[in-house]
This record gives sequence, C-alpha cells and structure tokens, in this order.
Amino acid sequence: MLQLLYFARLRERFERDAERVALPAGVADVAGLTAWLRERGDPWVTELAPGRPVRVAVNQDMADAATPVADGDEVAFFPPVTGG
Amino acid sequence: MLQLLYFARLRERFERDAERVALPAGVADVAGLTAWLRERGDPWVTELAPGRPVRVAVNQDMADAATPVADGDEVAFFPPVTGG
Amino acid sequence: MNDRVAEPAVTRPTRTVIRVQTDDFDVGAEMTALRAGSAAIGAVASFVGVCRDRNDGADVAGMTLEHYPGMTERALAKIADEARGRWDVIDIAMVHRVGPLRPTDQIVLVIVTSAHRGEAFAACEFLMDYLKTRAPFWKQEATPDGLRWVDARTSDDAAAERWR
Amino acid sequence: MNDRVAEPAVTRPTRTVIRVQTDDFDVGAEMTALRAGSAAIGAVASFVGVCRDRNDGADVAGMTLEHYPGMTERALAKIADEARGRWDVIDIAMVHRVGPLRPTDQIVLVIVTSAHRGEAFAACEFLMDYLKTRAPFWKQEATPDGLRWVDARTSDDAAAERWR
Repeated sequence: MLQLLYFARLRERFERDAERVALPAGVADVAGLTAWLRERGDPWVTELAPGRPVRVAVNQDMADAATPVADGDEVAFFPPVTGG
Repeated sequence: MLQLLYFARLRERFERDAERVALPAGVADVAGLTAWLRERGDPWVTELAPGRPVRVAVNQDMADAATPVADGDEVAFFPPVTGG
Repeated sequence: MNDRVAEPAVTRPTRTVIRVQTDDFDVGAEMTALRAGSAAIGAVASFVGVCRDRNDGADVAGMTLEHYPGMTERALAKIADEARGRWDVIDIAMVHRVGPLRPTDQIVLVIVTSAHRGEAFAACEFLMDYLKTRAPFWKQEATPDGLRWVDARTSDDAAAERWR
Repeated sequence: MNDRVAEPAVTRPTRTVIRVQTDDFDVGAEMTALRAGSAAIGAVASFVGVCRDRNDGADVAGMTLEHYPGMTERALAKIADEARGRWDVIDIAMVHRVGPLRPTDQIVLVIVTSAHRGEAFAACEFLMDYLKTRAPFWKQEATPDGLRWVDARTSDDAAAERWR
C-alpha cells in the first residue's frame, strides 16, 4: 500500500487530504506514480500535468521525478511552499 | 576659546577629559591644532604622532586633518571606536 | 597579543529549537532561553515574519497557514543542520505558527547565536531563505475577492539560490 | 494578478528610536513598541550584541563602555538616516548601553522593520557595521593581566567597507 497525501490547493482540487492505494503495477518512481494518477482524468490530469508547479515528497523528504516509490511509502503532493 | 575633549586611552594618557584653551595663533584646522598640542611634549607628542590611530571630531562630527577649527568649537580626540 | 590558547569550545551543548505551533511566541523569552548558559555568545541575530494587511496589491483581512505535520519539523531540522555546516553558529531556534492569523500577527521566528555577528547574520538570513523555499507551509489569504492560495515568489527562489 | 493600486504608504509616521543608557533593555518590549500600529510591516530583523567571557585570547571578567555624550546620539542618527537612504525600511531602533557590563550582559540592540525581509536584514547588518566603526563608544576590558582598552578590529573596518 501507498499512503498518498495532498496539501493546500491540491487538497482542495482533489477533494481529499489523504488516501491509501495499492502500489500500482509497473509504478517504481514518482514519475510513474504521477502518470498513474493522471489516468484518473480531471482534476488529476490538469493539476498534475507536466510543467505545473507541483512538488512531491517521498517519506517526508523532497523528491523529484526519478525518486523511487515502493510499497509502504508515504508520498505527498503539494504546491510550491509559501511559509515564513 | 576651544573646548578640547579626550576619550578612552587618550583621556588616561593626557590625565584629563577636557580643557578650555584659547584658539592658538596660526591654528586654522585639525592638523594645526594637533601640531600645537604635540609641542607640549610627552605624552602629547607620542600619542598624537603622525600615523598613530587617533580620530578627531569637530563639533561632534567626524573630522580629518583639513577640517577647519574656529573659535568656539568643540574638538574631541579619541582612539578608533570599539562599541557594539 | 599574547600566547594564550585559542578560544575554548562552548561550555554547554549547543541548542537547536524547532517548533510548529498555533500559539503566538514571545521573542524576548525565546531569545533569553536560547542563549542562557553560554558566555561564548557575542551575537544574537533574529528575524520575525509578520502578517501584513496587503499582499500582491490586495487587502488582506487574514490568512490561514497549513503545513505537513512531521515533514515540517524534519525539513526545518535539515535546514538548521545545513546552516551549522556552513557557519560557526552556537544555537538555532526556528518557530513557525500555523492556523488562522491576522495582520500584525507574528508568523515565524528565527534566532541564531554565534560568537561573532557576521556568522549570526548570514546564518539567520540563510535559514529564512531556505525555510521560505523548502519547509512545507502554505498560506491562504482572505481578500475582498475571497480566499486565495498565495503563489510562491520567484524572488524567494532567487534569495535561496544565492546560497548555492 | 489584478489591477489594484500599488501598496499604500505606511499609515503612521515611521519611528527612529535612538538611546544610550546604562540600564539593560528588553528586546521583546522594544520590538513590540517599535512595530506597534503598522500593518505594513512584514519583516523585523534584529541584532543583539552580548558581552563574551573571552576576547582576543584572554579571559574577560567584565568591561566598561565609555562614550562621547551628545556626539553618540548624533552619530547614531546619521547612521540611521544613511540606512533609510539605501533601503526601504519603516522603523529603526538603536539602543546602546554604557558603563560596567559583565559576560552575558546585553550591549547593543538594533531593530529594523520593513515590508520585506531582504531590506530588513541588509539595513540591520549595515547599521551594526557602521555603528561598530562610526559611533563613539570605547570598551575597556578587565582581564587577568589587568584593564586593557580594546583595539579596533580591522575586520570591523572591512565589514563597514563592504557597504561603500
């Protein structure tokens, strides 16, 4: 299973702050997981489109497209941060 | 008259924090006043020797050798500052 | 000059204080607690970020700060570690509020103690620049046109890039 | 983006607080008083200089700060004016103690408020660098070898030169 988290604008657009999903077949990294989420259609395909300002963290560390994703991971999607 | 002030190490070496003197004949600037003070001999000639780290303020503004000195002025001599 | 040995190490462990909280903070009390017990500290640089009543050309009645619990503290700790690797600092405090805030409310506090001021200033500014671009906080503002998520600023990215 | 007008001016007069005193100061209270009444402030940068127990390789049991009354306040006001000419700051406070001080005692406080952090940080560091080289204060330290006047640091001159 994967624990998926969504924050800020993405939490609102996806109308959820978290969900548990089985690791999809063939998904091995952040790029693969993002592509799998886009297959859900809108708003996923829009918000997670290539070039959109989306950040991803895997197990609470900032990740990039090539970061591995494995069963049991916590993966968070969120906009660029604006604290401080 | 001139009001002369001395601070920190110079106050200790000259054994005074202030004195009033008549504007010496021929003295028109800081360089002239300093030269006149050096004529007093030690410790004046040593502490105010050219190249020594002495700062001068005229009427509470930082001055240099060419700053004019006139009757009624307050002229202060002190080491480089070390506050903060 | 004399032949005494170099300055001794700090005589107590250094402190790294990281907190995320809804409550306000007391800058003076945080500063006093952070530097207590070290006579090696000669410089205390600090920064307080405050909620303004205008942003990007619109009136702001208030804001809500959201964060990613767990990752936030972890991200702040990493930023503090990175500052320690770059400058000879003694203590670091980073306190960030979440939840609803109004104009003039304090948002964030960063304090750095060091023997000398140059390192305290540099580390404090670095911590703020990195916090602004790497710690998972998000601001939603209330404006006359409704709620809006604040966009990340390219000027913040540029500020963080300076330290590379 | 929208078509609202640019940010309004501060809605109260800016403040410049300059004090030389023997008493200690309360950083939190100074900060609160300085920024009170302006919701245009987004950034508060501050610096506190503290008396250390070692300096230039010698133990320091305490120090005495001497100043030039009258000129000190005048020099600090000029430094504050110069900062205002360089950065878009809102308020400035500079508080400096004189008289006897012991290790861990606070010596000097500088606070700058501004809309944005970059200007607050830069102005605060500038004020400290200029204060260190242009305001008439002198430190005399008590060491095991007796009293000694602290020598001006070339590093302080270099720090001030950066702003030319």
